[in-house]
Amino acid sequence: MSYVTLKLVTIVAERILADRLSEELRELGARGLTITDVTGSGSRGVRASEWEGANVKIESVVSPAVAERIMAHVAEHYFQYYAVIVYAHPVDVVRGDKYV
Amino acid sequence: MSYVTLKLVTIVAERILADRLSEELRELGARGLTITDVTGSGSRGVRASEWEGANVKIESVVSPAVAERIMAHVAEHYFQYYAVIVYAHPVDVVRGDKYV
Amino acid sequence: MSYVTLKLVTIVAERILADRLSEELRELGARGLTITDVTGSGSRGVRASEWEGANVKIESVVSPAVAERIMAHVAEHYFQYYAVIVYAHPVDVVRGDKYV
Amino acid sequence: MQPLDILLANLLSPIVLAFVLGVIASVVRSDLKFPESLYTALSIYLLFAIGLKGGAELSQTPVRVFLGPALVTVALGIITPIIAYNVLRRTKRMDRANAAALAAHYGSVSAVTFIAAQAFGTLNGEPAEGYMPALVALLEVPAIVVALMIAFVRSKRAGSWQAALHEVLAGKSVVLLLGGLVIGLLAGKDGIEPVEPFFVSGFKGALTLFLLEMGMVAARRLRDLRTVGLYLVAFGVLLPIVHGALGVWAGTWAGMSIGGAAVLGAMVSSASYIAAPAAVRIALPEANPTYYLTASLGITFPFNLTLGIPLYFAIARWLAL
Amino acid sequence: MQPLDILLANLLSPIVLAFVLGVIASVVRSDLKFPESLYTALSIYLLFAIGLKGGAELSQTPVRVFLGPALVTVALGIITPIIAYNVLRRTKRMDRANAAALAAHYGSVSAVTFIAAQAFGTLNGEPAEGYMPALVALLEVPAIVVALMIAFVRSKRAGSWQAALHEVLAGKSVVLLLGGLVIGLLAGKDGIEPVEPFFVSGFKGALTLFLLEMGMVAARRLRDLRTVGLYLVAFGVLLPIVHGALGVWAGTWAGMSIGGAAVLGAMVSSASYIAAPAAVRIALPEANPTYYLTASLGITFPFNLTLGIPLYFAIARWLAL
Amino acid sequence: MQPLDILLANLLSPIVLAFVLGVIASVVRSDLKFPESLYTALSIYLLFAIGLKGGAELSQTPVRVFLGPALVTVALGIITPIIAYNVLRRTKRMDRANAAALAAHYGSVSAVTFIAAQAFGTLNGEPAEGYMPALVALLEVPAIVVALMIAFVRSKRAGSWQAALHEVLAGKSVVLLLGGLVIGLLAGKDGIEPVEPFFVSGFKGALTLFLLEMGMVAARRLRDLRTVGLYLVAFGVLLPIVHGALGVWAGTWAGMSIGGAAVLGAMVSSASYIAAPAAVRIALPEANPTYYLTASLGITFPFNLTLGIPLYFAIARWLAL
Ligand SMILES: Nc1ncnc2c1ncn2[C@@H]1O[C@H](COP(=O)(O)O)[C@@H](O)[C@H]1O
Ligand SMILES: Nc1ncnc2c1ncn2[C@@H]1O[C@H](COP(=O)(O)O)[C@@H](O)[C@H]1O
Ligand SMILES: Nc1ncnc2c1ncn2[C@@H]1O[C@H](COP(=O)(O)O)[C@@H](O)[C@H]1O
Ligand code: NA
Ligand code: NA
Ligand code: NA
Repeated sequence: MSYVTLKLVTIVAERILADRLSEELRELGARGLTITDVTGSGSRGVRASEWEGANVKIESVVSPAVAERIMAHVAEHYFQYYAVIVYAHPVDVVRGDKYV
Repeated sequence: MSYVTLKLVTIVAERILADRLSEELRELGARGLTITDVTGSGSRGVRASEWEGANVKIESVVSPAVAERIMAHVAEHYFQYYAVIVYAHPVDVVRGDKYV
Repeated sequence: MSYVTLKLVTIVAERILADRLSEELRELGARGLTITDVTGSGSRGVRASEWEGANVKIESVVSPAVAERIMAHVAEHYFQYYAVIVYAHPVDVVRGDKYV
Repeated sequence: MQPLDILLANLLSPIVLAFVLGVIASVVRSDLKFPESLYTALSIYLLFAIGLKGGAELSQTPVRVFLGPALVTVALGIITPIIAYNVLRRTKRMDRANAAALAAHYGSVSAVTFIAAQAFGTLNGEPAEGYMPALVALLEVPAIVVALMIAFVRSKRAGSWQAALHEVLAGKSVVLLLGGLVIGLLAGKDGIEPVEPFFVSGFKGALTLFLLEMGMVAARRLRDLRTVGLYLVAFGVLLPIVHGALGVWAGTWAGMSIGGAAVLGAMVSSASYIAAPAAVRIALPEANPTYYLTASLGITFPFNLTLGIPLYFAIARWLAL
Repeated sequence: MQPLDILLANLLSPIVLAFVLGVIASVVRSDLKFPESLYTALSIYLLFAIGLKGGAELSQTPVRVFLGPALVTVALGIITPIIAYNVLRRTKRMDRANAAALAAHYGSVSAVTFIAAQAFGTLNGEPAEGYMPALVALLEVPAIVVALMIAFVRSKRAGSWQAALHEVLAGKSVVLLLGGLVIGLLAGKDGIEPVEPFFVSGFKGALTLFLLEMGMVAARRLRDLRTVGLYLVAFGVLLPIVHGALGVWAGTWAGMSIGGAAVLGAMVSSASYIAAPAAVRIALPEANPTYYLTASLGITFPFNLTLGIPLYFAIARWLAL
Repeated sequence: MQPLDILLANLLSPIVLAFVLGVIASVVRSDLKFPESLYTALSIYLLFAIGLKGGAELSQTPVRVFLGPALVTVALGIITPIIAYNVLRRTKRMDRANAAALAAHYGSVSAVTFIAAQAFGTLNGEPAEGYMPALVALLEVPAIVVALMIAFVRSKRAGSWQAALHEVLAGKSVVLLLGGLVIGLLAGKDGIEPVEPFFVSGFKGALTLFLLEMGMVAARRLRDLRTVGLYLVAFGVLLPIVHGALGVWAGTWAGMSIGGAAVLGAMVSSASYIAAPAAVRIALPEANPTYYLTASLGITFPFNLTLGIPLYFAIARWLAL
């Protein structure tokens, strides 16, 4: 079996940003994404219900270059005012050429 | 503390396949798995409600050999007709001998 | 863009432990965490509904030292009697100094 | 009432308007979103409630009255998928898998269309027979089996025939509808009285909420219209009319009332979107879900809800002359 | 009605049939699945509604009428876990942790069994006293405390005693039941009138849906029967009969009506599966959940729902002769 | 009834008591937790039901009767955010973004406060006009637009003005409230009759459950009180009184009944926590959510629910002398 090593970028952010982030990721080159409803806590306090605004986790398998772009984009546009964390790590993907 | 380095295999697939995949993973040697309801989008369009068929994420910590088997199995049986992605990366597991 | 390489510790445990684990993680040095409702199966059987007690997945991006402490803590206090798995892997984090 | 008044009354009923509101919400990209578990809860409630009421009514229906309509319904469940398959293959527009998939959907029945038709009849003074839900249960399964049989007989398939059969028979819509029916039958009209405020009085309101959600889903489906093309739009409007007329005629022939025959027509004309998609996805994974979901949810369902149902009632009234 | 007719009437009531349907759905491996939030929503609704109705009734009950039954109930909540613990230890089948865990479950009460018993009484013309939900609240907590005390006194434990106590007292079933009770008490019968259509009329129907889910859960539990062994099956049937008879007798002795004493018997015989499991998992993590969940959900609950409840009514009628 | 009796009757109504229970559950750290989808389902139901009833009533209201109150309401929706903004800026306690954010919340309306006020009126024999829900829809949007305009005119902002406008207009509360209203209007009183058991009879009970959840949320907010400081507490109590009195007076002036003017006062005094937070988070991300959520949910809402509503009724009665 042949794998391609790509990057899995994970963003956890306020749920209100979900649609906007999804669209922007696509524009930045992501070919697909997986979304999970999550709750959490961090420097901006507890985010655990629709009242406080829960969080969403967006994961996307992308090429290292796209990963770089996504992380820079999120840092630039969302770090200042929104509850958000972003990180990445390499994963071995089957049929990996589909995602670059 | 002593760790064992194993593989975390992640499959995101149509929810309708959840039970079948779980069973097959067990047959292929997975000792346990964790399942999350997710939504997503990819080459087969948006999968974000029960109408369209949402997705499920199946994660399993397994030995590298089992990881290899699982990924080959999924690629062979599901890639052609179903919405599915599969990838793996190494993780350090406490009490890791339990999972191989 | 400058990253810091930290550890993402993942704990999957009985949902009844969610609050207790969150608090203990914070005491052990975690600056934030992300929580997902999950189901699963493992050596302690199927955990897939509120009746059986479903699971929760707690993820935290922390320094390697804190990761070490968390994993040791979970192993010592929860492995014997509770359904739980814990593992970790390195991730590249933007604005990473925030989490150590 | 004049035909046009009746049509208007239908279009201004809360359930149709709720559907339209759902479409609008989706078109203006509202953040209104039904949690998945609300949709599931409502569908569990509606299917079980239909069965329960139908079973309680059936417990008071003599077998001889029920037998004719029952046989006719099963016959329609066998004939309509064959019609649908042949139409699609002979016009050379769909390969075997997709034709069989669509046949399974158009042979089976949409529970919501059934309820809407029933409500329409009650409102217009032409109520259907109380045992109708039993016919829904009878109509649901055969078509899916027939359509999959056609597909599997004609060529080797990627999916699993047995898994699909299990998916239909043990599927949630059959379990809830049939289960509710048997419970209603065993408990009888008196027996279900304590649960009536929940399952009977609340029914139409819950249905209204459900249609709001369906409007949003149907609108999302409409975005795929370009992909599926004009052919499928025509198919999704014309075949239901043919099936509907057939159903009305057969119901009348079996001695059903105007309301009963019209509701049977609506059932026969409707396309399944709960039982069929699940079974087809497993048995015919190579069929494209965009085709069958868009046709049944995006085209046929709205057509029946707005224009089809009044039409089948008009046909039934005309046949009864 | 003759005893057998009554038994049959019970078995054919929608709530029992819904439970059976749930078991069947699970056995045929149907894809029917209640979303977790539907289960949670229903249990919130049911517990709060029981409390509310009970509180409103209690507001019209003189203290002197309520006092006897209340004291008797608390006494039963203390005695029954001791009985259960001793049975399990003396037959040498369970270690301390597991015996105490089971004792906590069998001393406490299952709200659904209570409701089913109440409904049974109403249907058969022997309604229980209106203040019964207050007794449920009184019966829920003591047994868990007693059982955990036994466990902690006898040996050093892995779990935390205080955390467990908090888990019971601030647990959702106590908060909802007791909270609803106090609200009903303060608002009074007139005060809760505006919310009656929701909390009172809808109650039995919501319960029916809940039992459908419980049937599916109980059936999954039954798969563990082999693990738990015949001993636990016998325990799960015989102890409830003993506890139930004790409860009926004590209720009668305290001057309760036939219906009231029988419902009290059903409550005492029942095993908790909301409050107790949560507290026990925290206080006695070394106890095996398979034992106490299978016994209370898979054995005792179905037994009481089908045969136990009519039996306790029969005993109550016989004691009243 | 005497004023104090009325106050007490309000405090002992199930909806207020349910709110208090929620606060207690949170304070004792109960594990009671509403699944997110239950909260969402309830809010969808409540908003749609308010609209539906209001629309059906409106269909029977002559335009000339409705016009005055409607204009007055829109005027209040424009004036109150300006008042709020100026109070906050002139007392020099909030920067522009935070002042505008709070102004958007206090100019808009809380649907639950509206319902509670309406229920209070009905119980005390001073029902409000049936068309009130139409006023809620009219009051919801303007304030948010005005407040964001102030913010965007005064300085360059981080957020997007268009995105925020879309968020309000296509937001779920406007879609459900306005959508329900139009459906009720088109279907008319007769048309919505079949769905009344679900949307009308069940309403107060569903509201009670919703308030239980709101109590838990408000209590969590209270933990942030120290962060927001005494100034915001005073603001969250005094401004509603001013706005409320203004609303009652304007309503009376427009010819509304005592109940109608008082309910309008409660609406005007209330602070939004569904439509406004979503729009503000997008348009003014630099404003601190802790301020506006704590003020509207933790301070103003409980104040209005317990003391404010009776106060506005007292003012209305006094103005009508
Ligand atoms: N160290 C962390 N590990 C995992 N998730 C985190 C961490 N810090 C923050 N998060 C997630 O990111 C969200 C926003 O973080 P913050 O902006 O720090 O409030 C939180 O609500 C968490 O869901
Ligand atoms: N690049 C990606 N990154 C993360 N998840 C993906 C990606 N591509 C696909 N997925 C997930 O896998 C599912 C099936 O993908 P596909 O077969 O490409 O439609 C999607 O619905 C997503 O949930
Ligand atoms: N090998 C595994 N891979 C992924 N998740 C696992 C694995 N083993 C256990 N888990 C998760 O951890 C929970 C507790 O495991 P256990 O204590 O083995 O029953 C399970 O219910 C699963 O959610
Ligand atoms: Na059909
Ligand atoms: Na008991
Ligand atoms: Na206001």
